[in-house]
Amino acid sequence: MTAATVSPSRSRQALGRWKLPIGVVIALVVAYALLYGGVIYQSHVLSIPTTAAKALDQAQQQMINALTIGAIYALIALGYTMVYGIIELINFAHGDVFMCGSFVSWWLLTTLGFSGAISNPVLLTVVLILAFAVSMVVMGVVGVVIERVAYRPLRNAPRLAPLITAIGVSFILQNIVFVVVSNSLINSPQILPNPIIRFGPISIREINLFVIVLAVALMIALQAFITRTRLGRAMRSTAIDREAAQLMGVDINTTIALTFFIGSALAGAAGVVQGLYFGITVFNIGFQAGLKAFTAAVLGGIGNTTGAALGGFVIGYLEVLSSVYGYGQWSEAAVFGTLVLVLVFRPTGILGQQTADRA
Amino acid sequence: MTAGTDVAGTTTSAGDAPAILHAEGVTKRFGGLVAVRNVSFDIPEGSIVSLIGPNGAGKTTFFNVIAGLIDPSEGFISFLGERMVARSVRAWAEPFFWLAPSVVAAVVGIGLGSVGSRVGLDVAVLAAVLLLIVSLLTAIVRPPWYVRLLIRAGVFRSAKPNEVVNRGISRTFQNIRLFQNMTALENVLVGMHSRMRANLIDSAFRLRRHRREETEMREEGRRWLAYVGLEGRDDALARNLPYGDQRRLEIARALASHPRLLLLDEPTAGMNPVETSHMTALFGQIRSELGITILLIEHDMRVVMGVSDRVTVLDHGETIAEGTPEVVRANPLVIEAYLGKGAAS
Amino acid sequence: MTSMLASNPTIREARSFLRRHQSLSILISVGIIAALLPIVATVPPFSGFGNQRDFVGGFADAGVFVLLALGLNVVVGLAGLLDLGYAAFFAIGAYTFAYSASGYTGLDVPFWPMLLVGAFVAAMFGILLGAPTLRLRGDYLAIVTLGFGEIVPVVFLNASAFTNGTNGITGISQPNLYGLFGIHGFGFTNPWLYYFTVFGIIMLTTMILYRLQDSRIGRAWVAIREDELAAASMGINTVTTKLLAFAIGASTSGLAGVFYASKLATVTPDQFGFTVSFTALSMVVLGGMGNIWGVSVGAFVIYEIQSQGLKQLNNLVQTARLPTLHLGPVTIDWATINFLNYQYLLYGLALVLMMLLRPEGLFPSRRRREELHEVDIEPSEIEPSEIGPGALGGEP
Amino acid sequence: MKAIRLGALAMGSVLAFSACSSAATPSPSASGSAAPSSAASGGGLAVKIGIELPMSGGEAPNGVPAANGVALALSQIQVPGFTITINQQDDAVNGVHNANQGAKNMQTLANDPSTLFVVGPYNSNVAQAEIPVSNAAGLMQCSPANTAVSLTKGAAAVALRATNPSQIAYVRVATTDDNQGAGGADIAYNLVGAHSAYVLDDTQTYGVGLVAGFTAAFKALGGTIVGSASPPDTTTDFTSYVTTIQGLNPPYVFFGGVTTSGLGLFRKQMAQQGIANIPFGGGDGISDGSAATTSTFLNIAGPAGDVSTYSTVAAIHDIPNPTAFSSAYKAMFNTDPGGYSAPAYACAQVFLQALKAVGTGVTDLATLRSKIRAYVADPANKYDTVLGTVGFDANGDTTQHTISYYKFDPTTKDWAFVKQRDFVADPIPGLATTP
Repeated sequence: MTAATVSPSRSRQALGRWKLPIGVVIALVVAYALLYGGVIYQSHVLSIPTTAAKALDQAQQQMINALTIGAIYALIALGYTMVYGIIELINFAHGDVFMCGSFVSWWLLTTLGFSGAISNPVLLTVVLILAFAVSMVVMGVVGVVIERVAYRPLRNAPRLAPLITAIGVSFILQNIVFVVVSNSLINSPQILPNPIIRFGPISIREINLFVIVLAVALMIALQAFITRTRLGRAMRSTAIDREAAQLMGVDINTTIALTFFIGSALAGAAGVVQGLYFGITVFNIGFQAGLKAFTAAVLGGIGNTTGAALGGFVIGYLEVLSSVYGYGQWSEAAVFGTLVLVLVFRPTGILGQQTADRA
Repeated sequence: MTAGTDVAGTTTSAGDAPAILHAEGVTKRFGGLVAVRNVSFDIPEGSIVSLIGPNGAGKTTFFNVIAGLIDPSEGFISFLGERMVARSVRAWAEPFFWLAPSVVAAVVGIGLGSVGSRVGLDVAVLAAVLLLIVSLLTAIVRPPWYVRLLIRAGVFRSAKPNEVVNRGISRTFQNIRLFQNMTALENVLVGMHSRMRANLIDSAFRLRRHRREETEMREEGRRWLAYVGLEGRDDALARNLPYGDQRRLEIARALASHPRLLLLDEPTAGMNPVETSHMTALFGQIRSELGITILLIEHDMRVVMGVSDRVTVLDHGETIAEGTPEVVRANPLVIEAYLGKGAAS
Repeated sequence: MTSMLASNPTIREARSFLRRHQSLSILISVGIIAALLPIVATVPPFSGFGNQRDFVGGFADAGVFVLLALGLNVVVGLAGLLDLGYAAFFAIGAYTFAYSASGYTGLDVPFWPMLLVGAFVAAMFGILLGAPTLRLRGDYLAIVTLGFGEIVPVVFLNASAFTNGTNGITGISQPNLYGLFGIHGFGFTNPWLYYFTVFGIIMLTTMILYRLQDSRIGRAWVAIREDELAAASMGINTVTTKLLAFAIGASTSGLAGVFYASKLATVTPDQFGFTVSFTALSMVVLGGMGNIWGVSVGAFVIYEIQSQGLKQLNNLVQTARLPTLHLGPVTIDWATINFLNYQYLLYGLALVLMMLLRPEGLFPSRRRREELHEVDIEPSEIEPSEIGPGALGGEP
Repeated sequence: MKAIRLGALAMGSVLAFSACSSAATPSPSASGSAAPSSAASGGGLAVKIGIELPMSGGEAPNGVPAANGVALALSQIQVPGFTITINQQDDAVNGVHNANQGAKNMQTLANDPSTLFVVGPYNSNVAQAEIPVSNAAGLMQCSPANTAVSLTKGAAAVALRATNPSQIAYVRVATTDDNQGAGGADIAYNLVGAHSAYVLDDTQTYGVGLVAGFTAAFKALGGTIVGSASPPDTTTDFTSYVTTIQGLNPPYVFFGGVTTSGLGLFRKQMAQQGIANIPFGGGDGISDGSAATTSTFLNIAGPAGDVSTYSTVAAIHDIPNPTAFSSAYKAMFNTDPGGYSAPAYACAQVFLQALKAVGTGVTDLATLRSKIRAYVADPANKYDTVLGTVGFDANGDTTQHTISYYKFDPTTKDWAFVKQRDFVADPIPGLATTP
């Protein structure tokens, strides 16, 4: 069996049923504290007095920022980690699938003639569902096509071949959009109204809430699919041992295609979210986002969906943290520095099984 | 005893004959499954010892432990009286040794910078980078003093395959793992890698050491090919050799590193009786002519009975019998393991 | 079939002759090429694209990419490691020279020794990056190098205290022959000097790389690429060997960086983005991984296509005044197409098609052809958790 | 400069239109630029004017309108005794400006004896690579767009002229970032009345230089910088920066950078987090056209680009007869002028006047080239251009130090001219302005 597996149960095995939630809570608290420290630090450096209440408020808002961007990274990271888990391929094109997804939703919403927020809740819901459905399906299909055309023929070739192909595909997608659609930033309609919602002490904007909840929901759905359904089991068995799975009557090609479909669909969803949250898209957002998402996947333990989600949030948090402490221009360095350190001290990532690589 | 002494401690062979390799209570678990359970045995110098057992007995796992591919869960293996393979202790701590010096330098640098010494800062930054490079290289080359330092700090890292080879153990694989797209001679030359000394500079500028070594080694390589019966096939690609020859080439490649102990993993698997007998003859030859100790894995008892001095039988990861072939053959447990319950009676 | 060739006596003769007089033959052939190129530039149709000096200047720049490709070939082609942050070492080499020979630091170290220093510094950083990551599974290397390639420009951009930030370092001094052949500073107007310099560098690099390729180290690289586990079990320290490949690749890149910096006389962080790494990778892949001649030619051809071919294609199409096509809804007005915009698209397509149809590249190395066309699953390098009871094809 | 990606507009009347409108079809205008000009002037000595700009990929919107400006100038102005054609070079590689390509192009132009003058480049780091070449070759180049101070002033500039330290071979019609930064500070302190400000830069040459200029001037005026940040130009998520600013709640935010670095997005996210009321200022990098045009700052900032958004343009606003130029341009290329069409046109005018002045009777191209360089480099000479009267000081910087101020006008959804200020005639007290 390979270290890379789509099964979440292993991580539970490694951590114990309750360690994960507890760990998450502790991590949240620590993260919050660090942000608070950052705010205080800044006001100290700029010698602008601030009150504890104000600082707490700030830290909370920054936490929300981190969770939101983290959610987007997490959604992309899931696709990476699933594909890696099942065919051990770094699908460099995945980031650009995400980019295409954002363009699909942009195209849909603009052709439907929406530009700003939709006040009518019913219409809003319908449009949202439509946007996500279309973008996810289209991107899913694109993902399957990519796999069929570019990766399947190379399944038994040396490792290097599909990796290079993946890079090629990434550039093809990016430049098709660049040449055909737009070579600069374009507005994407933000159809969600943006009021502040309050839960007791916590106040959060609707868009942030929407993004976080949606991402978490999709992740839970994915977990359920992988662990509960027959196809999910097929995916896991394929990930663990392709030959054996084949012997057990699992249709490898379909399973792998399915994996690509789901992964790409999630990236498509992330694309829609990007449009709704930032209100812009551009042909080259895929590269950076994809890079960070993959870092997230490795960080969480490549092949481990829970880990990928976690990694996504960690990356998002690191970016926010670096800007909170006033070192925003170093955020990328911080992200990749962390990656290297994790690989040195815990090669299998946060939730991967602890096994040192030999040979 | 403390980790330090535990790690540092070497052992004397339990057996009466001088043991070249000594395994003590070796156990390997995978998750819940126990592949090898508490196996201890000795390989006397200059003998041919066979490790046999039905499929799933854990022979190959044990083999991989010796070869340094897997760390045992418990127990250890010492070679020539020196602990070679054992469960790694505090391996996670090692990276700290790489980072410590440069971190110190960096801290000093920040200190100097904060007191406004720009030059000091620059120098310290430079020092930090250089120190990091040096310590990383040390960690990879692992000079003795570094290993000793680690042991004193209670860090023990089990030998890696290449280190096992350098200590004088070489192996073949059950499923042939030649370098398929290299020629037969090149395969053997790779086998000699650990003995060759030419470094980057020598090779880049074709210095004498490189030239001498290359000619010598190619000469010797051809001799090895001839020894296993592959004369004249130097330039044949490994992938184009017939199955039997590939097996022989693997042995030649293993011998090329001048091992003291040769590990053969089912070397006759998939051979016809004629090839098998030739192969078996070769083992005897290697032992008698080259004085190389051999550990042989087989699940075909008939193969080993001819050549082996001692036979150890594994079943479900446990030693169920040990001794001379005759003794083992007579052992009801063995017969049962091979032929199933009731066969003994 | 190759074995047949190999066993064919005359060819073996030729091979062994080449092996014996390899360096000489490299010197001669590279020399001939260097002499021919400027002449080719003066004959139609090339003479129509620009005058000889322009071509020579272009060749000098192409030489930089040839060097990059040669170095990357060691990492990707020989050792089989995917390095996506290759431009970082290019940048490090360039900045090294910028520091040691510009008004920014006030130093003025001569160009020639700095070639070696730049190579050395780049190699050091190669080790710095490789040492912690080369112990890991191969794929991690791809992503870590990619990240590293992103970080290095960021560092040069943001560590303004050390690097003059986004303005970069200007006024870098040119190579100088101190009156040898009556030449002093190379200056900015004469491309010939740079042309010959870069070809000299390429000549030496090629020679050394060839020698390494069929040495103990070269064999170890190929062995690791073919079957890392078996290589380790034959006593090869896979980490140091891979690190060596990585460092040599980096040093070649650093060498190119030094030359580049002194030719351009200015370095800024945004010259060393991922596009450089990607271009170099395309060159190696298209040229034929593992084949020194192949990647050199590949690099040269691709660079010329990029700097000359596409432009000429534009002119051709626009002067040809092709009729506008109406394919149903799609309308293709040839005059509006700027082929320069399609460059990356072409690279991407080329990479994919190459891998699918002709993975050994346009100019394959014998070994790579064998390897990349085998259909059976090659023994994948051992994964940590792969070592189960009876891993390595043992019993379940 | 990396600046002014989509162009600072020299004329209020043209301000509404953006270079981006020609983005869709870069090459027809690019190729078209050569055709009419060669047809233009009558017989005589055949000479060339070089154009060295990014013409392909994402940067076509920067280079093409400028190149068209030159072509327009050649078609309108004749120099008796000379046939002037264009030697067109493109410094974009893979659609991104490339310093090495720029230097190579400059050598190509220098190697062509009939090329007497070069218009370009567009980006500062390309200029850094080209100035040593043009300086060594004695070929005068005129940049319509570079505003980085270090190109003409200070030790760095001297290093660029290493080959012939005494000889100026690079002039520009755009004024430098320190003046433009001063303009931004002037707006913040005097127009808005903010006595403290939060500054951001996009880590790129233009943004950093602009913020440096702003900071110096703002402090000279007596203001304080409450904080600063440098989000990389690849940033899409500015929320954390916005939140920080929200906490500090400064009376003014100045962001040095260009629309493609995400300034519009930043403004949009300020609104999203409910602090659009904080006045926002930027340089000509954001005055790239009305909200009606895709990909402009105002277009991306959306409704957020509200009444309190300001920008400056490193060029004079009141120029002689603005409409004539834009209509002539539209007539020739049936698209509206880009931000740098007029400055490029002005560069061409400089060349043509120089040619008129020194060209008569000279047949040796080398002499002609050096004469023209000397003429343009001479601070004594003044030129009557589309930008008004222009001259170059000892460093090659334009003597036109006028900065125009613009403010977002919610009714027209476009920039509206506020005022302009000449920072030589009317400098900020206590601030050492150029020259």
